Amino acid sequence: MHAQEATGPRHGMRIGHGNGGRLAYLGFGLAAAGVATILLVHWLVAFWVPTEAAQGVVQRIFYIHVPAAWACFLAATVAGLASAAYLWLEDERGDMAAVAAAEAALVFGAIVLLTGPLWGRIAWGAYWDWGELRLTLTLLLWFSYLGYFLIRGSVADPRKGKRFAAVVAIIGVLSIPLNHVSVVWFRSLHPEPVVFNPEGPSLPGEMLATLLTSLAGFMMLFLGLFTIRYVIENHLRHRNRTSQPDNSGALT
Amino acid sequence: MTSLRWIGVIAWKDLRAEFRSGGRIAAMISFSVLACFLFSFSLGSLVAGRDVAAGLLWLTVLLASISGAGRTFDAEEEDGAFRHLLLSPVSRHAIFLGKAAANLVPVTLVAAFTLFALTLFFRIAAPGSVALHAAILLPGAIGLAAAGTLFGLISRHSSLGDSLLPALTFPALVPLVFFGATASSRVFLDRPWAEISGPARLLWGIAIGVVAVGALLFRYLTDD
Amino acid sequence: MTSLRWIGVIAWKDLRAEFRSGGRIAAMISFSVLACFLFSFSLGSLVAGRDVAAGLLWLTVLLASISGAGRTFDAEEEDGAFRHLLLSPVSRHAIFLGKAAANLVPVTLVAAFTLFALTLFFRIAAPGSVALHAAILLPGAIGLAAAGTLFGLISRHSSLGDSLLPALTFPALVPLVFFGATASSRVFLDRPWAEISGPARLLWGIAIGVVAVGALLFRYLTDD
Amino acid sequence: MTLAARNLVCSYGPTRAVDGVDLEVADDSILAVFGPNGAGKTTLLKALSGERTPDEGVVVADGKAIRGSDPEWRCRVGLVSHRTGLYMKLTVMENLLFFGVLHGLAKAALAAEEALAAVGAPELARHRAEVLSHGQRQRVALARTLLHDPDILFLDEPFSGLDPNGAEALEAVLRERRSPGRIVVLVTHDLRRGLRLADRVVVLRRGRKVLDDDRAECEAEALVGLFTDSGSPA
Amino acid sequence: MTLAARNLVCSYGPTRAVDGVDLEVADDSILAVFGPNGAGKTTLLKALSGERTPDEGVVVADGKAIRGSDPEWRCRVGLVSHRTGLYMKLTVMENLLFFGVLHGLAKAALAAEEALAAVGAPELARHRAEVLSHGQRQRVALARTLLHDPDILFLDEPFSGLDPNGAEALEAVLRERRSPGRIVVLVTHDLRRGLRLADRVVVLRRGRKVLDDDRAECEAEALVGLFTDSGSPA
Ligand code: HEM
Ligand SMILES: Nc1ncnc2c1ncn2[C@@H]1O[C@H](COP(=O)(O)OP(=O)(O)OP(=O)(O)O)[C@@H](O)[C@H]1O
Ligand SMILES: Nc1ncnc2c1ncn2[C@@H]1O[C@H](COP(=O)(O)OP(=O)(O)OP(=O)(O)O)[C@@H](O)[C@H]1O
Ligand SMILES: [Mg+2]
Ligand SMILES: [Mg+2]
Repeated sequence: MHAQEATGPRHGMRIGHGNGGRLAYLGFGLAAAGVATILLVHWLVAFWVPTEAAQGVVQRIFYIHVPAAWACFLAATVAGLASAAYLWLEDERGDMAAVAAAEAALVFGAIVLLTGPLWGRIAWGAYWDWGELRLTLTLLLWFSYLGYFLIRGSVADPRKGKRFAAVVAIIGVLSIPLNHVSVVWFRSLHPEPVVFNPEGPSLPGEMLATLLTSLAGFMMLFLGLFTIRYVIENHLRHRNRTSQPDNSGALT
Repeated sequence: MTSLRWIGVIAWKDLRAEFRSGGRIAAMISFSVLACFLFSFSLGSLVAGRDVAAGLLWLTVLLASISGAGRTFDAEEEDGAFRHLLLSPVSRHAIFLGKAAANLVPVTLVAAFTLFALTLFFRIAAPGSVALHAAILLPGAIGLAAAGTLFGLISRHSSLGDSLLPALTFPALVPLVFFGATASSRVFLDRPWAEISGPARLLWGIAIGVVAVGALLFRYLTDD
Repeated sequence: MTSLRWIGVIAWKDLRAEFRSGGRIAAMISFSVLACFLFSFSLGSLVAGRDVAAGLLWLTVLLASISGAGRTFDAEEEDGAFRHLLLSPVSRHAIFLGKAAANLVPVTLVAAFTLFALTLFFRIAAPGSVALHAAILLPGAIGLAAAGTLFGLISRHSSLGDSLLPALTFPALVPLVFFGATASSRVFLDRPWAEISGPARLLWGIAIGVVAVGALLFRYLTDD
Repeated sequence: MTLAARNLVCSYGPTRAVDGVDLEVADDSILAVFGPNGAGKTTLLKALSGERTPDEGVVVADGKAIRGSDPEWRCRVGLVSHRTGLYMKLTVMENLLFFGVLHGLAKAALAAEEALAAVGAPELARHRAEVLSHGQRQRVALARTLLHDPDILFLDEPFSGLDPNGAEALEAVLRERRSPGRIVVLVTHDLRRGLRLADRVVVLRRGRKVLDDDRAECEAEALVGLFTDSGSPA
Repeated sequence: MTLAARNLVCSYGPTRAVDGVDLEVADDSILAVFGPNGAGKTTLLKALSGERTPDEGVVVADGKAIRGSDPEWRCRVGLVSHRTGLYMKLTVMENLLFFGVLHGLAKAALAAEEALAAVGAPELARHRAEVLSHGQRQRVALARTLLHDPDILFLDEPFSGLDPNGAEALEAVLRERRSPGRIVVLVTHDLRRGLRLADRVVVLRRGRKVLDDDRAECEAEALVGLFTDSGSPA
C-alpha cells in the first residue's frame, strides 16, 4: 500500500518483523500492567479511599474520569506531535505513530465522555450542559479525531489523505490549552484543577495517592495500546507492500 | 517584498474573478439576511436584542463563512489552474495568504452586513461604538477567512466535501467564536474599553495564530 | 413508468456517489450539531427551549440543506457529465425529480437529527408528538430539497451563476420556513391537531408547489 | 437515414460561431468536419445533435426537422465531446450502467462489457473514473457513447488522448459499425485519419463552410491551405 | 543543462504508476516519451518537474538533486498538462499577466503579447477564457507556459486540440527555442510528430522503460509494437 516504506532508513521500516515481535511483547506487557493497576485502583476506590464530603459516593468516578482525560490529552498531543514530525520529516513512522495515538485518543476520549455525563447526572442533575466550554471542547476534540480517520479514507491519493489527516490532528491539539484553562477563566460548573493548580494539589493524601496510582495505570495502558497499535499498523503496511506483485504497473 | 507582491496579485486575481461571477458574495449576504430575519421572527418577542445580538452575530458570520469557504478553490480547479499556481515560483505562504486575503473580503462584508441587519431587525437603538465592533469583528473575520482557506482546500480534495468542514474547523473556530461573542456582547451593552480590550487582544492573538498555523501547514496540504 | 425508473436510477446514482464518500451525510449532520451548539451557547440561558426551538430548527435545516445543495451539481460538472445526462432520452422532469429525491435523503436526515439535537441541547422535556413533527418536517424537507436542487443548478450554471439569481432563491423560501416554524412551534407547545393542521396543509401545498415549479423551470434552465 | 442542415446560424452574443451552414450527410456514410481552432465545429455539432437550438435554420433528419427535446431522437444519438462526461466518484462499470439504464437498455451490463471490450479497456470496469489516466478516461467515454448503439454518432476529436492502438481500435469500430441506417459526423484535427475514414469532407472557417467535397477529391495539404486566419475568433 | 532520473518510483496507493525508471536528457535536446494509455507518462512528468516527490529515486538536474519546493527550480520549469490551467473568469491577458507577475517578469504585458503571437493567437487577448474554443484554450495554455521563457519544458500531449497550423506553430517554437542550456521533455501519442522533433526516444509500458534510444534508430511502426497490452493497464 505504501511504497514509501521501501525507501530504506529515512522512510521507516527499521522496525522489521523481528523487532516488531519484541515491541509487541513490550506493548502487551505495558497494557497488562496498566489494566492490573486500574483494577487495583478500582479496589482502592471501593474499599480504601475516603468518601468525599460534599458529593458523596459518586465522586469516586473521579479516579477514572480524570486520569482518562489526561491520557486522552496525552494521546492527542502525541498524535499531534507525531503528525508534525510526519509532515516535517516525511518519515512514515510519524504517520504510523499518529494513527496509533489518535486511536488511543478516541478510546480515552470515549471514557471521559462516558464517565463525565454519568457523574454530571448526579452532581449537576444533568448529563450534559451545552453552555459549558470544557464539555464542548472535549466533545469537539473527540470529533476531530473521528474526522482524522474519516479524512484519510476520503481522498483519492492516499498520500494526500495522510497529510490532510496530519493537519487535522495538529489543529485538534491547539484546543487543549483552552480546554484546560476554560474552567478557570469562565465561571462554570465543571470543577477547577485540583492537582495542577498554582497552590499545589488540594487533595487529601489518600485521594491523591489513589489518583496518582490510577494515573500511572492509565499511562501504562496508553503506552501499551499505543505500542501494540503501532506494531499492527507497521505490520499491515509491510504486508501490503510485500504482498504486492513487483510489476503491478498500473491498475488491476 | 516579492512576497507581498505575490500575495497582492493572488488576492487581486481571486477578487477579480469573484466580482465577475458575484454569486458567492450575494449568496452569503442573502444567507445572513435570511438568518437575521428568522432570528428576529423566532426570538424577537422573547428577548431583548442587545442580550442575544452578539451570539447571533457570530453565529451567522461563522455559518456564512463556512458555507462560503468551500468555494474558495473552485476557480482554481475549474480547469486545473491550481497545479500551475503551485508550480510557479510563488511560496506556499504567499499562496495561502493571498487566498486568505481574498476570502477576507466576503467574510468582512458579511460581518458588517449582519451587524447592520441585526440592529435593524432587533431594533437595537444603541448598538455600541462602530469602531469597537470593528476592532472585534476584524480579527474574527481574519481568523475565519484563514481557517476557511485551509479547510476549503481539504474539503475540495476529500470526497466528504464541504460538509466535513465544520467537524474539522471546530477546534480552531470555537475559541474564536467564543471570545468574539463575549467581546461583542460587551460592546452591545456599552461596556468601557477596559472590559473589552482583554478579549479583543485575545482575539487578535487567536487570529494571528490561525493565520500563522495556516501558512505553515498549507505547504503540506499542497505538496504532492 | 419509465419516468419512475429514471427518477430512481438518477437518485440511486447520486446517492451512491454520496454514500461512497462515506461520511458526507454524517458531516452534514455535524453542521447541524455545530449550529445547535452555538444556538444553545448563545441563547440557552436567556430563553426557554420550547419557545425558540421551532425557529432554530427550521433555520438550521434551511442552512444545512442549502449549503449541501450547492454541491448537487458538482459531480455533474466535474467533467461535463451533465451534458450527457441532458442528451440522454430522460425527460427533464425526471432529471429534476431524481436529483431532488437524492437531495431529500440528507435533508430529511438532517431535519430529524436537528430536531433530536435541539430537544437535547435545550433540554426540552416534552417536545411534542414525533408523528406531528414528521408531518410538518416532511413537506418542509421536500420543499427544501427541491429548492436546493434548483439553487444548485443556478449557482453552478455559469451564465446564470453570474447573476443575482442564486441569492434570490433564498428569500423565495421564506414562506416555507415561516409556516414551517409556525407549525413546528405549535407542536413543541403541544397544541391540538386542529391548530396544526392548517399550517401543515399549507406546507404540503407549498412543497408540492415548489416541486412543480422546479420541475417546470428546470427545463428552461437547462435548455441551451 | 440522412441528416441535413439548412442555413444554420448559432451565435454566442455577438459572435456568430456557426454562420449559415448548409450540409448533407448521406445514409451509411461518415462526414469529416475540419477547420481551424474556433471555426465553429463544436458548435455545429451541438446544433446537429439537437443539444442547442440554432438561432436560425433547421436540422433535418430523414426529411423531418429534429427537436432536441424529443426522446426518440435522443435515443438515436451518441456524442463524444471535449470532456469525458464521466462521474469521477463512480466506477467505470457504474458509469456505463447508469447511462445504459437511462437509455432503457435491457441488458445494460452485457452492453457495457461489450462496449468496454470494443475500445480495448475491458479491465478498467471496476476502477473509479477518478483514478484513470487521461487516455483511459477517453476510452471509457467512447464506450459510454457506443453503449446504446446509436444510429447517429457525433464525435468531437475522439482520438485525442488515445494511444496509437486505441486510435486503431476506434477506427476499426467506426468502420465496423458502418451500415445502412447509420451515420457518423467526425470532427478532428488529424486530417490524415479523418480522410482515411470519411466519405465526405466539410471544412469550416469562421463559422462558414469553405469546402464540401467528396473524400476522394481532398488532400490533407490542400485542406490546410483553407485554414488561413486560424485561431481568430472574430 | 542536463536532466536525469535514477530509479524513479511513483505510486498511487498500490498502483506503481512509475516503476523504477532511469533516464537522461542531454543539454540542448528534446526527449520524446511514448507509451500506451496508463503507462505512467503523465506521472513521470510530475516527478521530473518536481511537482510530485517520487516515492523512490531522485531527479538530478545539472548534477544536483532537484527539490520541487525550490523557487529557483520552479522559475526554470514550464509545463503543459492535460488540462489548460486557465482561470475561466479572467481574460486571456489577465491570465497571462497573472502568471507573468508570479514569475516576476518585469515586462509581463510585453511577454504576454509575444507569447500569444508565438502560438498564433494574438487576437484572443481580450476574451475571457470561458468563451474560447477548445483549441484556442490550448493555445493560450501554451502561451502561458512559454511566457517566462523556461529552460526546461515539460509538454504532456501539447498538440491535442490544436489545428494543423497551431501544431506547426508549436513545432516551430520548439525548434526555435532549442539552444544550449535548454531541454524539452515531450509526451505525445503522435509518434510521427514526436519522432520528427525528438533527439532521443523513451518508451514506457506499465511504468517501466522498455526502450531508450536515439531518434535515428526508431521507426513509428516498430515503436507501436512495444505498446502491446496497450490500454490494458495490467
Ligand atoms: C459531562 C462531561 C464531562 C466532560 C466531557 C469532562 C471532561 C474533563 C476533562 C477533559 C478534564 C481534564 C481537564 C484538564 O485537566 O485540563 C476533566 C477533569 C476533571 N473533571 Fe470532568 N468532565 C465532565 C464532567 C465532569 C463532572 C460532572 C465532574 C464533577 C462534578 C467532573 C470533575 C472533573 C474533575 C474534578 C477534573 C480534574 C480537574 C483537574 O484537576 O484538572 N467532570 N474533565
Ligand atoms: N460559451 C461560449 N461563449 C461565447 N463564445 C463562445 C463560446 N463557445 C465558443 N465560443 C466561440 O465560438 C467560436 C466557435 O467555437 P467552437 O468551440 O465551436 O470552435 P471549434 O471549431 O470547435 O474550435 P476548436 O477546434 O478549437 O475546438 C469561437 O470563436 C469561440 O470563441
Ligand atoms: N490519481 C490517481 N490515483 C490512482 N491511480 C492513478 C491516479 N492517476 C493515475 N493513476 C494510475 O496510474 C497509471 C499511470 O497513469 P498516467 O496518467 O501517468 O498514465 P499516462 O501514461 O499519462 O496515460 P495516458 O496516455 O492515458 O495519459 C494509470 O494506470 C492510472 O490508472
Ligand atoms: Mg471544438
Ligand atoms: Mg497522460
